[in-house]
Amino acid sequence: MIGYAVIFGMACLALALGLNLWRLLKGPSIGDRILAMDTMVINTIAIILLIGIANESGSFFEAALLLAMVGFVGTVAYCKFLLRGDIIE
Amino acid sequence: MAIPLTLYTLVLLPFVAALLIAAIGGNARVLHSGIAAAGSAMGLALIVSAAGRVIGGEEFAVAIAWVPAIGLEFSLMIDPLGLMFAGLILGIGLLVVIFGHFYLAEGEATARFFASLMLFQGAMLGIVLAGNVLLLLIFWELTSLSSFLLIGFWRHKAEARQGARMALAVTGGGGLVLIAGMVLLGIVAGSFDLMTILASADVVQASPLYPVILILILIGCFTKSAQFPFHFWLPHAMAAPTPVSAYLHSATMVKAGVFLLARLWPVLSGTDLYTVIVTSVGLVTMTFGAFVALFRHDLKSILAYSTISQLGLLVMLLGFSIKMAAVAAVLHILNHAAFKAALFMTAGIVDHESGTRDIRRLGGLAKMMPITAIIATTAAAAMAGLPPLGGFISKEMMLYETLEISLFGLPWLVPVVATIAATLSVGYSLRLAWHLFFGSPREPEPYARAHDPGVGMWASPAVLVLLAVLLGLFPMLLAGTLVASVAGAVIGEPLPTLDLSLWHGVNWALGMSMMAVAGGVLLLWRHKDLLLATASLLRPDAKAMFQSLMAGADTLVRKFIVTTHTPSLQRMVFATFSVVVVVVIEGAITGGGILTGPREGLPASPVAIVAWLLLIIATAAVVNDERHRFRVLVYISVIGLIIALAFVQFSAPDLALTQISVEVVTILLLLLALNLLPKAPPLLSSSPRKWRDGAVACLGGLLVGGAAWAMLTREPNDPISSYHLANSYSGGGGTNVVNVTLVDFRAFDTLGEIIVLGIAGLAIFALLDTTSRGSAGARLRTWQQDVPHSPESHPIMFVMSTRILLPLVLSAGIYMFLRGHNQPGGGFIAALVVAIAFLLQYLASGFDWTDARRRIGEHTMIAFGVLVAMVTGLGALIFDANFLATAFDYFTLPLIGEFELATAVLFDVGVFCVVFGAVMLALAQLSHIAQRAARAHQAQLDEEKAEGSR
Amino acid sequence: MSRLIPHPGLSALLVVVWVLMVNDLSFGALFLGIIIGVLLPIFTAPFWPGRPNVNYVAGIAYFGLVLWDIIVANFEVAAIILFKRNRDLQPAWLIVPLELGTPEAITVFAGTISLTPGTVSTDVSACGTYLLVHALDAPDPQADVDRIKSRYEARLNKVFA
Amino acid sequence: MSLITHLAIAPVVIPALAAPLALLVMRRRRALGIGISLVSAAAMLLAALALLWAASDGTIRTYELGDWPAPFGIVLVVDRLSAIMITLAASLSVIAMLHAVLTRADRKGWHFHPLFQFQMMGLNGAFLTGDLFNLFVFFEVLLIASYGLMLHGQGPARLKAGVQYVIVNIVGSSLFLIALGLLYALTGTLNMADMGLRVAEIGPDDQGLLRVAALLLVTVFALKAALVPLHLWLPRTYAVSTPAVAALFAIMTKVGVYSIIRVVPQVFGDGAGAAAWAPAPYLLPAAIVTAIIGFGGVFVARSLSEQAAYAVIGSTGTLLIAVAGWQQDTLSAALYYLVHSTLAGAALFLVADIVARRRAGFADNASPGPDFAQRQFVALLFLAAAIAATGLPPLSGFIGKLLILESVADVPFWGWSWAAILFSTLIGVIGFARTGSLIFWKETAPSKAGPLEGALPATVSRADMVAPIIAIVLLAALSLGAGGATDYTAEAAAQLLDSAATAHAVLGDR
Amino acid sequence: MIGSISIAEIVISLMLVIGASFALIGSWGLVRLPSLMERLHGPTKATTLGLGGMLVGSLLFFQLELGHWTTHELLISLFLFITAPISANMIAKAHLHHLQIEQGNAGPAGKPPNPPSDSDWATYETPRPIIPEAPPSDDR
Amino acid sequence: MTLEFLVASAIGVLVAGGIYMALRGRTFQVVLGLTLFSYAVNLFLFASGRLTVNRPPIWSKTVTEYADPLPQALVLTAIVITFGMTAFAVVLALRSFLETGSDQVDGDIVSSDDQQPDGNGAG
Ligand code: NA
Ligand code: NA
Repeated sequence: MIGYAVIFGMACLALALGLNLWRLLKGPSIGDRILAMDTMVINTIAIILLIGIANESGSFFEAALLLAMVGFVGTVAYCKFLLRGDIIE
Repeated sequence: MAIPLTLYTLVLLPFVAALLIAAIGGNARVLHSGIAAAGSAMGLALIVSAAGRVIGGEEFAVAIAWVPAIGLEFSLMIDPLGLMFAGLILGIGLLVVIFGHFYLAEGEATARFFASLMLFQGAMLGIVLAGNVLLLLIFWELTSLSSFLLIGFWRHKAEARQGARMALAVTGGGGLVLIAGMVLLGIVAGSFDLMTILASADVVQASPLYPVILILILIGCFTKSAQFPFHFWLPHAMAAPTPVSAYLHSATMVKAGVFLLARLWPVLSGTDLYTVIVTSVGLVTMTFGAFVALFRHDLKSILAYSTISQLGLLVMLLGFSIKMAAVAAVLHILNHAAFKAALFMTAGIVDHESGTRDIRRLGGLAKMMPITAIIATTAAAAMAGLPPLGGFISKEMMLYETLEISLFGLPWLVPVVATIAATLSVGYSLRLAWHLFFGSPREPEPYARAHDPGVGMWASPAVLVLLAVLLGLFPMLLAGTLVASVAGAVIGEPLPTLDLSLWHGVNWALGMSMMAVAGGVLLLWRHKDLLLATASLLRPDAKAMFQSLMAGADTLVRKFIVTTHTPSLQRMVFATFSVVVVVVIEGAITGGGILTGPREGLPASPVAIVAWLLLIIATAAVVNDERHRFRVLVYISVIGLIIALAFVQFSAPDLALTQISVEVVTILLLLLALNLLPKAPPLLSSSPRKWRDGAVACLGGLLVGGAAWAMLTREPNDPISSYHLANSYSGGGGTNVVNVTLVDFRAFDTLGEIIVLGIAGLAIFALLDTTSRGSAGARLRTWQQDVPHSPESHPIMFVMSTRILLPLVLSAGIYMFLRGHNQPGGGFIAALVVAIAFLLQYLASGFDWTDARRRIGEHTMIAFGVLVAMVTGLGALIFDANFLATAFDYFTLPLIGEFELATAVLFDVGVFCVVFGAVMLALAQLSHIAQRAARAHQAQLDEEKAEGSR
Repeated sequence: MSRLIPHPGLSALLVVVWVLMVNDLSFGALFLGIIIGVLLPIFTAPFWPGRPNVNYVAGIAYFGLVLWDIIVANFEVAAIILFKRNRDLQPAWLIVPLELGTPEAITVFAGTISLTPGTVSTDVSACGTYLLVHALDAPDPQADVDRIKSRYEARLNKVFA
Repeated sequence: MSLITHLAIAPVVIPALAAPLALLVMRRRRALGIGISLVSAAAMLLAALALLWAASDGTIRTYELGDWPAPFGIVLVVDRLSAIMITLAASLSVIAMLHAVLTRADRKGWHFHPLFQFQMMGLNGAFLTGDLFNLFVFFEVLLIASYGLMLHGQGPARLKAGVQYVIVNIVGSSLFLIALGLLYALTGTLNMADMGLRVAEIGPDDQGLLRVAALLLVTVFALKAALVPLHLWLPRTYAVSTPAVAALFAIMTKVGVYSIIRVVPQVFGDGAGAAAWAPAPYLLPAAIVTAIIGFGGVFVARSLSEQAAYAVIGSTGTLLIAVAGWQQDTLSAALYYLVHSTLAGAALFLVADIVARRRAGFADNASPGPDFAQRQFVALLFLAAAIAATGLPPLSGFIGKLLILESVADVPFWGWSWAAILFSTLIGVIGFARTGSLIFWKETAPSKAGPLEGALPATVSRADMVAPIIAIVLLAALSLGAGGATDYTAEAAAQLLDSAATAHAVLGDR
Repeated sequence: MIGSISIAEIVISLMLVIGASFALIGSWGLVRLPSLMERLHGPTKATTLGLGGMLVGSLLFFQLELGHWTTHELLISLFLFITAPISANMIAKAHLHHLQIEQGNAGPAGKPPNPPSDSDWATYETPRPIIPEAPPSDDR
Repeated sequence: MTLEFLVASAIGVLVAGGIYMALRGRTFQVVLGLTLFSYAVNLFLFASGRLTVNRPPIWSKTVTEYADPLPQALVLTAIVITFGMTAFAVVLALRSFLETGSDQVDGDIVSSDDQQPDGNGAG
């Protein structure tokens, strides 16, 4: 049963990634693209979790953890760039 | 003195003298010439001392091994031929040195002059005494070099520089051809020892390579001895000071070619090919040279062409491949050396004392400079071959031998042409003497100036002329034995009885030479008309031709080099990838085999397919939106994310971690750079170029992708990593095999890797430290933000969250580090995580705020890290283990429980420090210049605002 | 004591985080966690000047409340996204006057607003006294403002007493 | 386990320790930093000579890092070839560093000495390692260090050239990794000796892949060696580099050559099926073109440093003509000429520097300028350097070329090789004669030709002649001692062609 | 009838399904909502309940099914709770800036009204420092 | 549709994109091209250990099957080195732009060709 749940989850997240891609390419504003990229990071974390469950292995948590920790840095850096140009001032 | 020692001393003396002179330097003229003279004199003495035994038939050879691998020995030998030439080189050398001492003006660079002269003398001696052809080649090239220096002695004169370069180009080039010929000869003969080669005529002449060898060697000789069509350099070498001409262009350098012909006579001569080529070249040169000489006006030019003609005569004689011809050649070598050197010196005297060398401005000088006149006239007579002088005998013999030769099946050809040439040479010889010393002076000024020089200057030519006279009067007594033995040496077997004398009774030869004399007189008489007649004749100026040839080559090559080599990165990269494409296709086709291997694949999940689509489309988007740099960055980070996901999917947690953290840092770096770079500059590439690049790109992608496919569908070939898996825990003390590989199995790689990163940090620092100066500084000061920006620099939410994040992320970093040896993580990843934690502070709270709170400088971090890693590695040596060997053990403490201590972890500390230091150094430095730029800009804005308000 | 542990709350958090991270409640892990919990705050003290005092009980209560709200609000917004047509959608800007003093408090407040779906805190006024919030669907903005203030800000005032 | 067994690692350890130490002290006590750097150079030279002596007995010494047995760990291999290269590198480093210090070029920017040391570490590591991936790593070390050194002193010309140099090499490194991936995928090993054994067992289906890998790898090496058409990056890069650095770079292209003669016989020898001697058919033509283009550049170059840069290309071509013979005697000739041409190239760059310093605004351009200090002697040095670079007697170049001519005489297309070598020599001679006569003979009155823009005051310290003199003395010594040298290179060549022996020495009885 | 399936399985599966669905809904919102400010609400689902659900699911899974005591999930959510609002906030600010400099599409909510004080939003006006500044530690 | 195909084709696409970008005329594009290319190269090197799902090379007594750890270690090294190189290239590109005012990879500066010709003929 969990297996089915995982497959369902995978399917959902695959679809989600596809939708993110659409927004990433469509824009229109650069903010939309950044948002899409940020959402991809979140969905990727979810996928990594599912892979962990599917493989009954805990050795992928670090990846998820790291993404949760530093994944947003890119996003804020992009925004800071748009706001200030100089991201470290 | 023992002959072997004599030989070495002979060859080394001049070089030692040259060194001495150079060492003394300055303008101690007397000292310079003194040393040179002493050197030559000592050499001459040695030769004389050895002469008896050598002429007596003894042969002496000495050898020191040098480079056995190529059969090069420092071996010298002396036989009559060598003896004669050595005598000439040293004897005339001595006279030239004396002459030169008086000839050179005060304040001329006598050190350079005499040093080069001695260098040349040594090289010449080396040629004539070499017992190994490779050694001979070495000295051969040395003569080219030293003559280059001597001809260019008056470096301020353009014609001197050009003449020198021309001589070097022709003789040096000829020398290279000669190298080819000689090395081939040696290979065919099976040895580079001269004696062995001379003894192996049958082998050589039987070899299919013989024609090649012959032609190559002949080119070498002809260029050196100024044979047609390589003669043109010699007249322009007359830009040299007269002593140099007297030395190089009468007796020595130009005779080197003749010497080599004589030297190799036994092994090369005797074939039809040899006879035809050498004879005809000699014949043509002899005639052509004589003809031109008749119509030249510059004394030295006349002498130069006469030399060409006389050398042609010698070459022709050697070409006959007849014994007596060789004898004639040997005798004429002696004669020519004597009278030609004398003539050059007298020409120098005339030039020196009257101020001109133009024969059209001189005349009747006999009154003003009688001694010079006597010397010159006698020498000219010898050149003309008038009895009772030595020149007569040798020319007589020459003419006699011509009758023996039928060229191209025409028995009359050689005698007739030879007679014509003889006539011409009588003509120019008479003209030289007559127009110079007799008749009425053509111009008053030089005539008035002219007077005999001091004895120091005319002594040398006088001696030489005396020799020429005596050679005519007492040939047998003076030169009989010498000539006989030399000729014997040339031919390689003893001669039949030899009779040198002025009178051989009435024969063809006598008639021919009488015709020549008569014709010569006629030529002199009608010289004016002839001049007019030949004036219309076009005279191709060799110099102009040579120079336009060189200039043409220069422009051509330069055009090619410039168009192809003007640095163009696009061309470089394109070339590289094109080569790769070609190479891969070639390999695949030639190698054969199959594309798809037997290994069965893994099914792809929907997520995998979507991720794949994501990656491909994002890549396409990068290419498509290449101009919008910022947007492209977003796509890039998406690609990075997918790759991280792939690493997770394919059981590479460590790689996923690395990919994720490196990705973040890279993006920060690119953003920092992009801030100062154009955001969306117009694209450069034309559309055809895009198609071209696209084609290469697609090919490359196809090939590499194909290779990846081929690789992935094959079974692994029992990789060494099975050992790593088996020994990671037991031998490396860690369960994370990747980490154990990094810090233990292949720690040496990691050492290099962190050093690469450290260097990158240092290099970036060095690169950016200068940015605020120079044109970059100026550009930064006038730097304009291309888009308006928000005034808020530190958004409160961002700032505050990063403050709680810092300790949290740091603890995560510590965690990643500590468990790295057993679980995914490790020093590198930990370093990046910690670096990001601090970079967040830079991002949120700004550079100054964060920088003020930093504790350790990055340089120190890098240095410390490398040292820790190195010391950890070296620690093993104490325990008799190899560099980077590790140790680990498990300990148990009360309450704490069991834990592991591994030296590999210490190594990982080094990794951590270097990586952290390098990353922080790079980004801090980069953000710093951005900040400086922004500040400079801000300052300017404020200024303007202040202006506006006022 | 206060110099050794400048910020007990942070230290405690770090210990907890550490234990969660190493996934192990053994004394060894705890010991190391405590070391880190003590050292890191000292090491990072300069990076967090003027840390506020926090009422932890109130804080934990607040945290629970937010969690609950998140779950509820998620369903509401999900419904909106799934079933409400764009033209029926009534997005609005809410301007929330701030009574919170410390930037930490403001940050937590804004964070809460963002985490609870349907609202995203967008900006703070230059004077620091207003919070700009975007609501996905707010037919009556003022009501939402009041709800936010009463439900979160009031409580946060207690947390950051 | 005596210290001699650890000697193999010394050439890597010494600079790797000196660099961080210099880095630490340099900021406060420059003199001490320079001292460390010089001591390290001397120590490297000693270690290299010791290794040269040790290798002369013909035994191949291996050093297993971390005590992990080959092929599972990384192993250093000290045979005659690597000993020669190490010694050459060490000698060159002494010369280059001495020049940098004496001319104070090392002060023209940050971190010269640490970068220099790391550069040496990279070179030595590359020459010693018996592991293909480790070779890649050391390539990267010496490359990144070379980036830093190449840009030392900066200025627009260097920066512009630097961008191209860096990017081209990054491309090269990426290709290296692709080749490595293929080879590991096929053979499952990274140890060269082991790889050499394993390629023999590769089935017919995989031959294409194997050949691709081999050719790709050699292409990468050819890029480093600046073999036409992969040479375009070199001329400007070397011409604009700080002379002391350019002198050191004289060995950089030789790293590529070394890798070719190390890897091809060891891994892609007779046993390698479709990859056996894979590059052979293409190496000779490429080398011939390289020799001619290189000396063609010398023929037309407008400045001494540019000439030196092209001479480096030409010498690589000449060298690879010999390599392409793949016989013991041709490889021996190649090795001898390799040593010679490296020193000759260095000498040229250094002499160019002397001239540039003395002619101030006229730099080392092939144009007449006013008289300058020690002109006579500088002219002599140039003459010597040019003689060496073109391979005229009496310096070692002539012997080197004779060696090549004789050794390739039994190789197919030898006629072409001979023609190329002799012709390139001729145009080289003419080119150097031109620049030399223009700079040292042709004079313009100082009044007539004022110095160019941005002219610096002429430096006339005689100290800057020390390093080039050393280089030329070494060339002379190489010429006089050619007998012994060629014996060594001959045995080195024999050793590196006997891949079985190497494999046995590295892997033991497997 | 579901005796074969343990309660744990059901709960876990439920959590996973809910989480995944919310993630999907979030991304769907990202696509369909009218303007950036509205879209910004979508991903917050994914982060909060979406991932939250999945994390709880995974936590329970490892606890109940495999019997591993894993707590990483809690950490992951902790970090997400801290970072997600920052991302949202920064994106929103970037949007505000974009609205001002390029007159971009303000969306149905229109442009943000000025705060009822004399000062403007921080994105538009240099904020007065409300972050206390402590002198940096001197031990460096 | 196997994972092998996905990876191989992805590598191909990345290489194509990388080469194309690396051939552009401005430094920034070129650097991005190299980044793409290095992604591909890292994947390629990784692929030399073949693809393995759910077999992370974390040794444990119970497990017998692992992914090949060696390529992972190599790729890790490669990623680090590539990062260092890319960082340097980026900074250099920026530095050269600041110095010369042009971010074009080509276009000759201080060429030795603008000097007066001193051909082999003359002088
Ligand atoms: Na070990
Ligand atoms: Na041979």
